[in-house]
Amino acid sequence: MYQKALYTALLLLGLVAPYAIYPVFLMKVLCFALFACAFNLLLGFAGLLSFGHAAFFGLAGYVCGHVLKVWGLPTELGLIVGTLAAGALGLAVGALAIRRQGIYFAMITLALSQMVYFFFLQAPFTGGENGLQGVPRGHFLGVVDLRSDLALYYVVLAVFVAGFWLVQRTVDSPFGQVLKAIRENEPRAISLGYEVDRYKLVAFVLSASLAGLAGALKSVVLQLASLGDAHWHMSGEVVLMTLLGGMGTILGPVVGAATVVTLQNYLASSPIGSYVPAPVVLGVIFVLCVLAFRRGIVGELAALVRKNLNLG
Amino acid sequence: MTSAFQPDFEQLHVEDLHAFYGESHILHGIDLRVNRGELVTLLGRNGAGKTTTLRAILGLTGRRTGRISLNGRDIIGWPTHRIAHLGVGYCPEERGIFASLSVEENLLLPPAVRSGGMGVEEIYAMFPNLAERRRSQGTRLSGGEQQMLAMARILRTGANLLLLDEITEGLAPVIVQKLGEVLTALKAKGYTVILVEQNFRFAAPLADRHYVIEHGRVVDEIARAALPGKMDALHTRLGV
Amino acid sequence: MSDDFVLETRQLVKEFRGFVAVDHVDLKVRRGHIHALIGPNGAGKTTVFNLLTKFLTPTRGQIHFNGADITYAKPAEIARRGIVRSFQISAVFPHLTALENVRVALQRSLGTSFHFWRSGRSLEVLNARAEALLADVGLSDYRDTVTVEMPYGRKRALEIATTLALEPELMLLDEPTQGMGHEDVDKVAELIKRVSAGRTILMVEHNLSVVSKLADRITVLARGAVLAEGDYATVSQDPKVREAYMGKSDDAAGGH
Amino acid sequence: AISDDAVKIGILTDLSGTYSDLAGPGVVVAAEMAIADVGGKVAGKPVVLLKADHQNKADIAANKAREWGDVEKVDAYVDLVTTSTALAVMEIAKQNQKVVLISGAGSSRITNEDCNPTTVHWTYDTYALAKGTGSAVVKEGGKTWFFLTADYAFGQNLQKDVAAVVEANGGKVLGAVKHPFPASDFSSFILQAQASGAQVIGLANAGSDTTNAIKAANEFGVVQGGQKLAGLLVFISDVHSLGLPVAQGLTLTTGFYWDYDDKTREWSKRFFDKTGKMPTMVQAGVYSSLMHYFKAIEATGSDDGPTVVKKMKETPVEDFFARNGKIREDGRMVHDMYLAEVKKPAESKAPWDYYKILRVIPGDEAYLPLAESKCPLVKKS
Amino acid sequence: MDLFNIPLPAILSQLVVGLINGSFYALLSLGLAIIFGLLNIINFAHGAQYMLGAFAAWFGLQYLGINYWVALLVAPLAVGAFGMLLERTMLSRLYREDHLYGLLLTFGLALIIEGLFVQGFGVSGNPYATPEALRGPVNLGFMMLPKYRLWVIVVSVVVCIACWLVIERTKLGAYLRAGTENPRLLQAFGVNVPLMITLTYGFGVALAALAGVLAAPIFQVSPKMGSDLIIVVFAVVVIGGMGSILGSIVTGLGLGVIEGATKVVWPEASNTVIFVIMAIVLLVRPAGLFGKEK
Ligand SMILES: Nc1ncnc2c1ncn2[C@@H]1O[C@H](COP(=O)(O)OP(=O)(O)OP(=O)(O)O)[C@@H](O)[C@H]1O
Ligand SMILES: Nc1ncnc2c1ncn2[C@@H]1O[C@H](COP(=O)(O)OP(=O)(O)OP(=O)(O)O)[C@@H](O)[C@H]1O
Ligand SMILES: [Mg+2]
Ligand SMILES: [Mg+2]
Repeated sequence: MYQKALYTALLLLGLVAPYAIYPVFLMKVLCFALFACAFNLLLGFAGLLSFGHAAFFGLAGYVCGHVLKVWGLPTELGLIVGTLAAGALGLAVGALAIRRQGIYFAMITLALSQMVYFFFLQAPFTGGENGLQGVPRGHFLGVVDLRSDLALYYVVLAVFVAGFWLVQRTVDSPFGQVLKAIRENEPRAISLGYEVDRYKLVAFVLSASLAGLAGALKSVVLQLASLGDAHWHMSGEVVLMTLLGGMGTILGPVVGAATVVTLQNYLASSPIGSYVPAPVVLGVIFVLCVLAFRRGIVGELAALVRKNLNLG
Repeated sequence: MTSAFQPDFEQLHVEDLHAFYGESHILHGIDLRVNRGELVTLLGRNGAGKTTTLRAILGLTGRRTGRISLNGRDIIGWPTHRIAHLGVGYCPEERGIFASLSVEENLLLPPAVRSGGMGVEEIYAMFPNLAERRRSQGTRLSGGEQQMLAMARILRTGANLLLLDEITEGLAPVIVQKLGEVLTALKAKGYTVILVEQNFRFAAPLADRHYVIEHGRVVDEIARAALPGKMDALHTRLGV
Repeated sequence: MSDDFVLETRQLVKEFRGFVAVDHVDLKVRRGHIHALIGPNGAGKTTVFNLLTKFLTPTRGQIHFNGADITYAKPAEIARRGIVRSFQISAVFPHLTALENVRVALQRSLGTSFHFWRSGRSLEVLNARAEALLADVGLSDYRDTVTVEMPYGRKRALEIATTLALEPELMLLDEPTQGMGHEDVDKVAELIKRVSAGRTILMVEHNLSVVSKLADRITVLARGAVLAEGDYATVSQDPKVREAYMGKSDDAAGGH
Repeated sequence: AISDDAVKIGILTDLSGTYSDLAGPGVVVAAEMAIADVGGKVAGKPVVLLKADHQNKADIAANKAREWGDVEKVDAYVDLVTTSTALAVMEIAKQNQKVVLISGAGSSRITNEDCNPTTVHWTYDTYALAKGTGSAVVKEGGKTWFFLTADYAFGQNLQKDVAAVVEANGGKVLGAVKHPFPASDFSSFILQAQASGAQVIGLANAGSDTTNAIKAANEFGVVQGGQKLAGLLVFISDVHSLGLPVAQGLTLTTGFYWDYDDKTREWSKRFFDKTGKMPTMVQAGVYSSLMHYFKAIEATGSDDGPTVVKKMKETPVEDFFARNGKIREDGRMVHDMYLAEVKKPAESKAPWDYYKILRVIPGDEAYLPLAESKCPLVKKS
Repeated sequence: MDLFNIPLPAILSQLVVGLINGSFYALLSLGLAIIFGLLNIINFAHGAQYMLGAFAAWFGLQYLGINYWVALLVAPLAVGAFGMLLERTMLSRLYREDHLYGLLLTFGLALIIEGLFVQGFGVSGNPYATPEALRGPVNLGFMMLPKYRLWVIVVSVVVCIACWLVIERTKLGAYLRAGTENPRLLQAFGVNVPLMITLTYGFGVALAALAGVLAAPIFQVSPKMGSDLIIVVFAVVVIGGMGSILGSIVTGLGLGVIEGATKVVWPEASNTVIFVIMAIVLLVRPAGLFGKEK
């Protein structure tokens, strides 16, 4: 009940936001929010910490950019192809990484994504360190001219809502139930006849694809795809967003992404930024999150609300 | 109150002990006293708090309150390793044999906490199986041998208060009998033992006194002499 | 192979770096029996279980289930064929409710387990069956209790309900009463008796009173090999078994 | 007319990353000096300075540039250290006709195939560096070359450009090894370079790759072995951090050296007083480009991008930084470049006394001739 | 004899050079493995601590007149002490939590440390002169190897072997291994485990710092020197088998050599070769070459 009202309110907010806030900034937030949601699907609900999600985000950006710029195909095709490419890479990386658990899994994804990064650096179609510049925004479904920030904003919002809904649905689905069981007690799930590796792999591919969708969207919004998106620092950032917002909560990644992007934007040009470099601020937030509020912003708020309800 | 069995020295005195695992309150005021050379058992159903009592004495639970006096010293605030050095040996429920150590390394691992522990040769004489397999990896031993090893390694340290948790668990009857003989021998040497047991038939002939624990409290204390008269009560409490 | 035997191992061997843990074991489990596997510690009982459920791969020998060779099948496949194992340590999904625990086991039959786009409500069709299973093991009152909060004995019962949900032809129980108080031991023994109707059970158990009460047939392992086989009366009179396992004392059968 | 009554300058640079020593805070200081030197006002309107750290990420640069353009109404983007950020910002500037004054980024693409009407490339480019170092070294007898090339677009372009120059001047390229980017240990590559027997080892890389390669060369006795090192993109900040004992003998091309004459010394002294470091060519270039930009606004009374750039192109550039400078139609500011050799420790008389200027390379010789340009703005007759 | 048209002496000298890099990998992954063993934490700050070691040496020389030989001892001690401070104040609060939090915390610490050093010292770094006694080359017959590089190999091999012997053969090592498996129980036997953990972390960090001091004369002493290295070292540890001391040493040296060989045959791939090997090892032996399956 409450939830429905909350989501409706948030959606309304999303619809009017571009009239108050700079739309390109909002779009960037939405892209990262989707990225973090995709990541959270894996960490928060399947218990797998991937430290290499930037590879999917970055790959889809390149592929989408290439499809739009070089092949000149319509925007929606670019998004789809980018997403599929990320999914395919997710299949390859996932198949290797799910052979180990916990910290091992994290390190393997990190190392593999670093390999992908080096590939991007040298591959011809990425434009190397110069990135893929001047990606055209094109027309959506052939009619909506996306050169207008506002038009693009609503498309991005729609894609985000769809992605967000899919994550929600997945968590709640029969598949999500099995994932939860695997996370709780893996040997038992095996003994019940579940081939857990396949479930993990599907979750991984799903998460990679959605991360890819976010990356493709970002390359349309900012009209470029660059190496930074594939670097492991980006993987670290998405972990931070999820952790800060509250992992395993539905809205946490969105809140976390909005906070981090805002903060980065602010630090890049504020006077504080010139005394305290951005990485230091991010690092401090990391440390505080881990030491002081592990549940993240949304998690802490939810706990607060629960406490008040219990008292009242 | 002095014990009828060993009036000379009160080794352990636990008063109003509360213990927690995180938020959950497990022990609700345990009172125990054990004299030097006594063997007492803690009886109770699953989840009554027997293991937790042993762990709380050693400071292995989360938060705990109350008073624990060991050899006359109040140790409630002490870190675990200092408590051990007062002469406590602990044989945990899950045995805790170290996989990365050989049998002999496992045996030699616990530092001596008091003088007067048994020598290695003495121990090998007591458990010939261990001598045989001293070079193999700790966890490759069979369950029974692991149990023997868990016992043996605390005998070496000179600890004279032994906290033993379900040492007959999952053992074949032959080995249970063997362990009974070991405990009798130890008692004769003046060791103090707190024994947690589900296997009442094993514990009854060995023990001087029994404490019955329920929901984190001591609900009954039965001396050996009083046991026959209390069998019915025990039966309803424990299903023995 | 005769239809009478659900499970048959032929010359099963498991070596760990030269150490023979299971030594040419021929185990035949008759359909409908409760078959107990006993033996001294380190005899290889758990290893045999691990071989049967594919947590370990045999060094040599074969395993046949309903006439089919399953020696190299994967763990999940074994489960789908109808062999389900319960664990020595209580195996539940701690943060799911009792109902959800059972439903996870039932869910596989729907064939929608990979459907991440489908609503969770589609699972509610299983509720009736799950409730029936909970009732079978006397857990109706715990339907919506999160499993961590359940007492130990109830968890054991829940685990058995979950196992039953898979409608196994062959249930493997590894020390089902280990670490239980006397009262719970009796309850679980009763439960096993009750659910054995229409299926086969193979169990490892040190509690001889349970074994004597339940088992139709007993195989005694020692040092990896079969030492004796037969019903309780036969086996418990065997001097070799008495020496290797039960010991001298007469009331050993009491166990606990 | 001046839009929204202020001239807004947006510095996008690397304030905290790999290039923050050669650009970074020093660029901000240079810009502040320029603004102070025009009294904080141009054409009667205040000059407002915005700055942001683009962290060498194209998307951050693009995002900031777009936001500055749309929300803050910035009139000119300044510096841009890596080619990726420069290209990204140029793309946005093209859409809303803002001025881009590039100093830090080096790719010759900026005024070649990717040229754009409101972008001016001020300080140097890879072509000029290649040309300067390549031709001069060959002329001095360094006929055979071996390259250590960073395996990414920048390094490969640099190698290609230099190789062409070397061969055009009668030299010969014996081989090249592509090293991964970034690499920390260069001993293996140095061994290969030594084994090649080439007279000159060209370092087609930048930043920490270059400094680590020079260190390894020093350790393995490359110079003692009779080979010469040619740095293809070396800034004075790199030489400073290496120290003369290691860097001595290195040949390089630069667009500016603080100790060239009285004018350079005077300005650099002021810069030094504020930062404690002598300026790199990038930092000096930012000051110079801004002053020229202000002059054009003053002259036209407008801060409209195309108008100002047109004026800038019409006006010759002549200040402490640029000798014989002019901005061509492709946006290239052509000025004299210098071939320098790093002094031996014994030759250095004072702190920061690092270079011997071997030769002045006239602008028209240093930069890509318009005739060869692929820039669409260049009217081919 | 030629291989791929490359003369044998050239190959040999490349392998020697590879061994030098391998020495760094071995030292770093050894520290990482020791820390992981006892604390179950992936020390993401390892690269930053390596950098701190190099900076400590540079700092000592620049401002305190501490020469290389003293720095070799003092810098690891100082950085190790700093590590212990981190362990006491931060890491020690995480032992009850999921191990992933340790990774995230140290990741944050690495960002902070590196960021502050960039702010304070710039990125281009500073030179550190090779100590007088180790200047100049040694003639190995097939190549002239700088003395200093030989010294690096010797130090790292000696340190690695000493660590391995201590851990596998001594009582202290037995405590470490037991503490790795079940610290609570070890403490119940009377071992001061919290102190042991602090010292172990300090020791692992000191090893990183030692590698940093060794690296100072070879590379520029710069704030970013450890940030990419750490990922390669992670891969080394995964290949060797997490927590395996011997594995990390042997794999570290071995991969250095393989990487060295790649630099000759196919230099562009030398950054990726370790990751490719990692992928292959994972396919064939998921637990790593020396790791034990759980
Ligand atoms: N680590 C823990 N965290 C939270 N609760 C715990 C923990 N360990 C035990 N408990 C709870 O504490 C209670 C007492 O457990 P304890 O192990 O002391 O019982 P016990 O009497 O030894 O039972 P058993 O015969 O099964 O060993 C139980 O309800 C158990 O669920
Ligand atoms: N992974 C292994 N590596 C080496 N030896 C092993 C391994 N697993 C088991 N063993 C050995 O195999 C033998 C049989 O072990 P198993 O666990 O099957 O005994 P068990 O009959 O189940 O005993 P218990 O009654 O104690 O559970 C033991 O001697 C044990 O040391
Ligand atoms: Mg217990
Ligand atoms: Mg204006």
